[in-house]
Amino acid sequence: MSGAPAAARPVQVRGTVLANHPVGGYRHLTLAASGIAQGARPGHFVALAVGDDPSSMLLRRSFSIHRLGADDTVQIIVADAGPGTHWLTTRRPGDVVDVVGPVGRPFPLPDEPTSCTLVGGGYGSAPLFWLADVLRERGCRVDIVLGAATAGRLFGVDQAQAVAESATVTTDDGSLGTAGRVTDVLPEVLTRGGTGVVYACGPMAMLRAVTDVATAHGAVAQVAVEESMACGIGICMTCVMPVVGEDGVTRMVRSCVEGPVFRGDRVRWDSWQDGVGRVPDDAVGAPTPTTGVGR
Amino acid sequence: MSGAPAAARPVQVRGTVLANHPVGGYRHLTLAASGIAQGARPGHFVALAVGDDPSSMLLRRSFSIHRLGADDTVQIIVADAGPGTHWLTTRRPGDVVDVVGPVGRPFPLPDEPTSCTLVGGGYGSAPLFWLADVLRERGCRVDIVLGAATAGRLFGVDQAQAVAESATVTTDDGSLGTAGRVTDVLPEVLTRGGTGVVYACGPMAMLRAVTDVATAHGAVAQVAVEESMACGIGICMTCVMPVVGEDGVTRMVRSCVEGPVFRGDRVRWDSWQDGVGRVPDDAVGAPTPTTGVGR
Amino acid sequence: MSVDLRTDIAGVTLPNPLMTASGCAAAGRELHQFFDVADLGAIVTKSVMRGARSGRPTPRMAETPSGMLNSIGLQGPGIDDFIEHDLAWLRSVGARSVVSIAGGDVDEFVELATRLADEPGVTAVEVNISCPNVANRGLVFACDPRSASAVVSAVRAVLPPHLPLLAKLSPDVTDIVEIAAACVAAGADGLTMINTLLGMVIDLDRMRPQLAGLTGGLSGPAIRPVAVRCIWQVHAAMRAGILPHRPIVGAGGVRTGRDALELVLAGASAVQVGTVAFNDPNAPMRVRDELAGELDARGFTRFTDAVGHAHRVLADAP
Amino acid sequence: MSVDLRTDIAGVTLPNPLMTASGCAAAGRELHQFFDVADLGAIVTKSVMRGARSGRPTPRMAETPSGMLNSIGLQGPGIDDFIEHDLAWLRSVGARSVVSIAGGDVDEFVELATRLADEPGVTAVEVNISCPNVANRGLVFACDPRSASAVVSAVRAVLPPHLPLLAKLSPDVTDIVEIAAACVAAGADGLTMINTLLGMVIDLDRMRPQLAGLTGGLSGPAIRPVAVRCIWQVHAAMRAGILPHRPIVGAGGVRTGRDALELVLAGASAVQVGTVAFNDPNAPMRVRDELAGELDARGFTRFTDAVGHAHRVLADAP
Ligand SMILES: Cc1cc2nc3c(=O)[nH]c(=O)nc-3n(C[C@H](O)[C@H](O)[C@H](O)COP(=O)(O)OP(=O)(O)OC[C@H]3O[C@@H](n4cnc5c(N)ncnc54)[C@H](O)[C@@H]3O)c2cc1C
Ligand SMILES: Cc1cc2nc3c(=O)[nH]c(=O)nc-3n(C[C@H](O)[C@H](O)[C@H](O)COP(=O)(O)OP(=O)(O)OC[C@H]3O[C@@H](n4cnc5c(N)ncnc54)[C@H](O)[C@@H]3O)c2cc1C
Ligand SMILES: Cc1cc2nc3c(=O)[nH]c(=O)nc-3n(C[C@H](O)[C@H](O)[C@H](O)COP(=O)(O)O)c2cc1C
Ligand SMILES: Cc1cc2nc3c(=O)[nH]c(=O)nc-3n(C[C@H](O)[C@H](O)[C@H](O)COP(=O)(O)O)c2cc1C
Ligand code: FES
Ligand code: FES
Repeated sequence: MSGAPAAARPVQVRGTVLANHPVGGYRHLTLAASGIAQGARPGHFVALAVGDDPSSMLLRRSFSIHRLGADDTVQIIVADAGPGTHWLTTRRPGDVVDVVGPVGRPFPLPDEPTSCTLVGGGYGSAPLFWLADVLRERGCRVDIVLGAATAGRLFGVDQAQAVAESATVTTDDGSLGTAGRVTDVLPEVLTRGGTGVVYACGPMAMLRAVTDVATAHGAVAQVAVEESMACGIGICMTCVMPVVGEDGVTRMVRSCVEGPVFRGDRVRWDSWQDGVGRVPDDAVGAPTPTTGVGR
Repeated sequence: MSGAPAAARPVQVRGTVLANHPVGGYRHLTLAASGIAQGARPGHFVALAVGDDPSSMLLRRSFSIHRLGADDTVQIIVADAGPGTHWLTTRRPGDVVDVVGPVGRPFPLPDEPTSCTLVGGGYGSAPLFWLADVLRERGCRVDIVLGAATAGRLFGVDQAQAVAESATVTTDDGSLGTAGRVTDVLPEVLTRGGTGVVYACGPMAMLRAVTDVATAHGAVAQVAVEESMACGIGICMTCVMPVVGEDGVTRMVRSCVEGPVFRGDRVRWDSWQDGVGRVPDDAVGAPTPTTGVGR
Repeated sequence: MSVDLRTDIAGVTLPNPLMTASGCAAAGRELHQFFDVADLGAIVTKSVMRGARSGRPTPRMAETPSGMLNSIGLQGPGIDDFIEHDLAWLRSVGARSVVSIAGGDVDEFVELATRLADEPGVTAVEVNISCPNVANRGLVFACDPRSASAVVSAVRAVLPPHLPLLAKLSPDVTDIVEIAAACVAAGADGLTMINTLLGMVIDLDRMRPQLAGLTGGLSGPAIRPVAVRCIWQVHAAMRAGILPHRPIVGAGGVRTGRDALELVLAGASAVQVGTVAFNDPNAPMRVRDELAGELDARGFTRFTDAVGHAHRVLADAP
Repeated sequence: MSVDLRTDIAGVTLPNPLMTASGCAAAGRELHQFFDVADLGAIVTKSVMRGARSGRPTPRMAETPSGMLNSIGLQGPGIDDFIEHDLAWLRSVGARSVVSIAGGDVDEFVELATRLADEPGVTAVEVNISCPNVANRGLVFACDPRSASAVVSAVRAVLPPHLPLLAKLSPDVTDIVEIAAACVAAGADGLTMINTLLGMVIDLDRMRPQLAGLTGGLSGPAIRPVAVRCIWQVHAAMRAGILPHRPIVGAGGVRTGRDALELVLAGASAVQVGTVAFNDPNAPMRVRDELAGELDARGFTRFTDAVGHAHRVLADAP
């Protein structure tokens, strides 16, 4: 793993919905969108425009690429979370969706065979199975841990079982697998597999906890974060978070293009409280008592 | 014809698209919308909400009821004129459309058998064939004149031929029927049929010209007007036009609930210029040099 | 679910906080075809002036993204006809009426208020000061603290003490707290905000302003963030003691119970539904019920506990 | 179709009137992946301040009906880093750069302008006076004619004469013509309008303002009618001789060529695409081409003939 991979060069295309199937509590959408697939790597995402023209919803919605299919198709897993995702989950084959992608920096891959554990929370598991394939092609051992609040919010248990050395499932309510959090089972999985790298995707709180466990086990955590994004391509500055650079300096970096994958131990996890962020005092350009903050 | 009929009492229902077929340059939509049909008469219209939730288009779009079908269905003819109608013309069977109707005052019917000529401009002919049926049930002679800019903008030539004593067609470009305007052929039709009442629906300029011809022939014109409407139910005051009342006094009346059908000779046609209206000086409450106009 | 929806507007208890917005419900008759207008907190009637008014020529409206422009020009029957027909009808169906009045000068406002002072069935008077002051180059009263205050104090003087006066503010000002403070100092018992924002649409076919009146008022969900901000600022100023506490009646882009809750958490003691009634005539009642559901889902048992709650959450934040 | 799209901004000729809006295109690099930024009239860069700034904490945005709120807090690298990297890159790809500057006091503005005065590749300087004046209780410069004028005249004094100064106005004022006149009197060569409207969204889960910075700027198609109105008012005032003629750069909710044409007919000599670039990164170029088509369809052979045309249509109306 030699530094973060370069950011993708995205294109904008009119995608066409080829299929829209339910999978557990989610929808599995397949889009024909030429030009996205080349250059796409696990961890990249696509940013979709939502709503019928003229839509009242201006901002793009981001989705991890689940898998690429033949003929320039892109697959995503969508949770019906609000009006934009609701619109997406109700698209029918033939409908047009504007797609920008691939965006962001993908998961960095180990230079040589390494034991890897992949941790997905809810739909956060969407990009992990493709990642698992790629890792296994490189001779890596892959263990997978999937967690969710309840069984219906798990995604890809079958795929995990098919692709991984071991697949462990947790649900908060115990409706499937071990009752509890992914971090309850993670130490054992890391020990068992002799894990060197943990890849994780899911809610921020989970990523933080996974990072802690990985670090405690001497493993590197690579986490794909999810900050509110307006543009998805690096021009709006809404998606920033405090991350420590190679030089040890904390900067407010754009998670869309400088992420979404960051080394977990570089993220300043202490900067969120009740959903509101904080700019660490030692971040570059942090406000001082004499400099105000403009609009 | 004993005064204007009472305004309908509208209901609001979630309609379901049953069918959406092309007819010439228009779309023929059939909506299942229970409660609209009872109380609906020729000349009534429906006001539809447009756009997917949450729609950026707030205002309702109005459409004459073309015909009622069995089982509480309502048929309308829609021209793809802008974003709202575009959304409607692209609805598919099963899609939901919010419908308010029936709205407005319908065409007043003669108390005894009378010879009637029905004039439709473009999609303005939509409500006329149902009207023709009702008039014929009452023993009236019905002649129909349909006009449009070009053949593709005519609606219902076949229906006119089926239902009327005579059906005359004009197009501005001569692509079907007589080259010219409906008013070029109207005098002859009125004379031939001994017309007592002219019913017309179409663009404002046509309604004015038809009124002039009818009046010159001693016939009463009943015209269904089309002013920009925001609500369609009488609460916004955007759709007003100057109309002379029974008492000879001009008032700015709401064309949605006090119309859309007015006696042609009651409409102050001189009040429009280049698409902008004017409040006649003798209208009730017209601005005087000392009263301003508020926002 | 049993949320106590009652709210208090300057001493008057309403069964629930939902109102129509002035000019968006006429005098209630048409909406009564869709729901019983007596079930709303109140019907706010279209601003009425002294005499009958034809209003502006057409076009009077333009649709805009998530909103609309209107320039009706205060068309109406005049106060006598209004009292005889509209107010009487509202009374006959048991509705609570907030009567909105508008004038070209202070005298007209005073005359209107005097006519209403002894009328039965008036729940409150809303003073629409977002209309041009004939004496002051047509500058809108609500854009100048002195003019606003002159109207409010003159109207307050002729209304009976028990009848609340709501001053309706325009957002088109540099400092809405200054105007709010002027109105409260002049005797306003409550503040309604916001009125429309001044806007324009150009008709691209005729290549001139689409409205006959050139500019018009922008309303609808598009302006909701401005309404929330204005309510927040004025409520915050009240909490800070910059002006005394008065109930705020929120208006601006409310489409759903969630939208209404936004205004309430920002500081509104009642909520008006305006433009959205054009989209959905049942909206005022629907929003009432949705608001009750949203309150319940958040554990509120009384509507009044939610008023301004976001200020408390923020104050308690670490 | 061959419409001459050239436009003149205070003596500088641009090949076409389309620009990005400050803060909605960073410094052009990301959009250059989608189209050649040198093909636009100009790239307007994110407002830069003296030093590096982290900006505000997150959440920094909220989606609103047909718009959004943002509260970025002028995050940026500071002027030195900006000149070394961003401006140099823009120059390297042949783009025309309008550099937006922001300051907490007049001195900071002057220092920024001084640094830019001799830099090659600066097409114009846009002075973002919609930021809080540290010395004046944080009141935004653009909300007070004196503060606005102080910044503009100080910046004008240090810029070379050939370099146009665009003053960027806020719509959050009672009288935008007054501010425009103050800026022009202070030496502004052109006016950019509008900046965002102050707004707020309440997060209904956390029941507090959604933005970490509480209020934010409202932008997008929702505010277009306000932009058209402001441009109309200021252009009309110029035609009426209330202030001298200066080019207006329009901004606010432009999504399509039709929207751009609205701003142009109202009086804009150039048009910025802001928020809509988040929806469609190709929007600035798309709008350029759509605008050419709309002009052609109306018989215009030169873009400049359409500037303010609606005022002429109205003046000629019977
Ligand atoms: C890099 C990345 C990858 C993602 N991958 C997936 C995925 O594979 N499957 C999936 O179902 N969801 C994924 N999400 C989350 C998804 O983008 C949000 O659920 C979606 O934007 C919500 O839109 P909405 O209109 O339904 O909700 P609303 O809450 O109405 O959205 C309002 C606004 O907030 C933004 N927003 C809201 N929630 C989020 C969020 N969690 N992340 C970023 N922006 C948000 C939206 O973009 C929009 O601008 C991903 C997010 C990011 C940033
Ligand atoms: C009583 C009545 C009956 C009608 N019957 C029919 C019919 O049977 N078939 C048909 O195709 N059309 C009919 N129309 C016209 C139809 O309502 C408009 O074409 C439609 O509203 C345009 O909407 P849009 O979004 O496509 O266009 P846009 O121009 O984008 O509409 C913008 C706004 O202007 C209003 N508007 C625009 N044009 C008109 C218009 N001509 N009349 C009223 N409001 C308008 C819309 O309601 C909307 O609020 C009728 C109109 C009225 C008033
Ligand atoms: C067509 C129309 C007419 C209006 N007339 C009045 C009026 O007469 N008096 C008034 O105080 N406000 C009037 N308003 C403003 C509304 O009462 C309300 O303050 C504003 O529209 C914002 O709320 P909304 O977004 O819910 O519509 C009118 C608004 C519209 C859309
Ligand atoms: C995310 C974001 C950041 C912005 N940053 C700036 C800025 O730094 N300086 C500035 O003058 N305007 C800034 N603006 C305002 C825009 O330049 C523009 O004036 C406004 O958004 C209206 O145009 P629009 O509706 O096309 O976005 C910003 C707007 C947005 C949405
Ligand atoms: S989402 Fe716009 S910069 Fe990251
Ligand atoms: S359309 Fe609203 S009153 Fe007629």
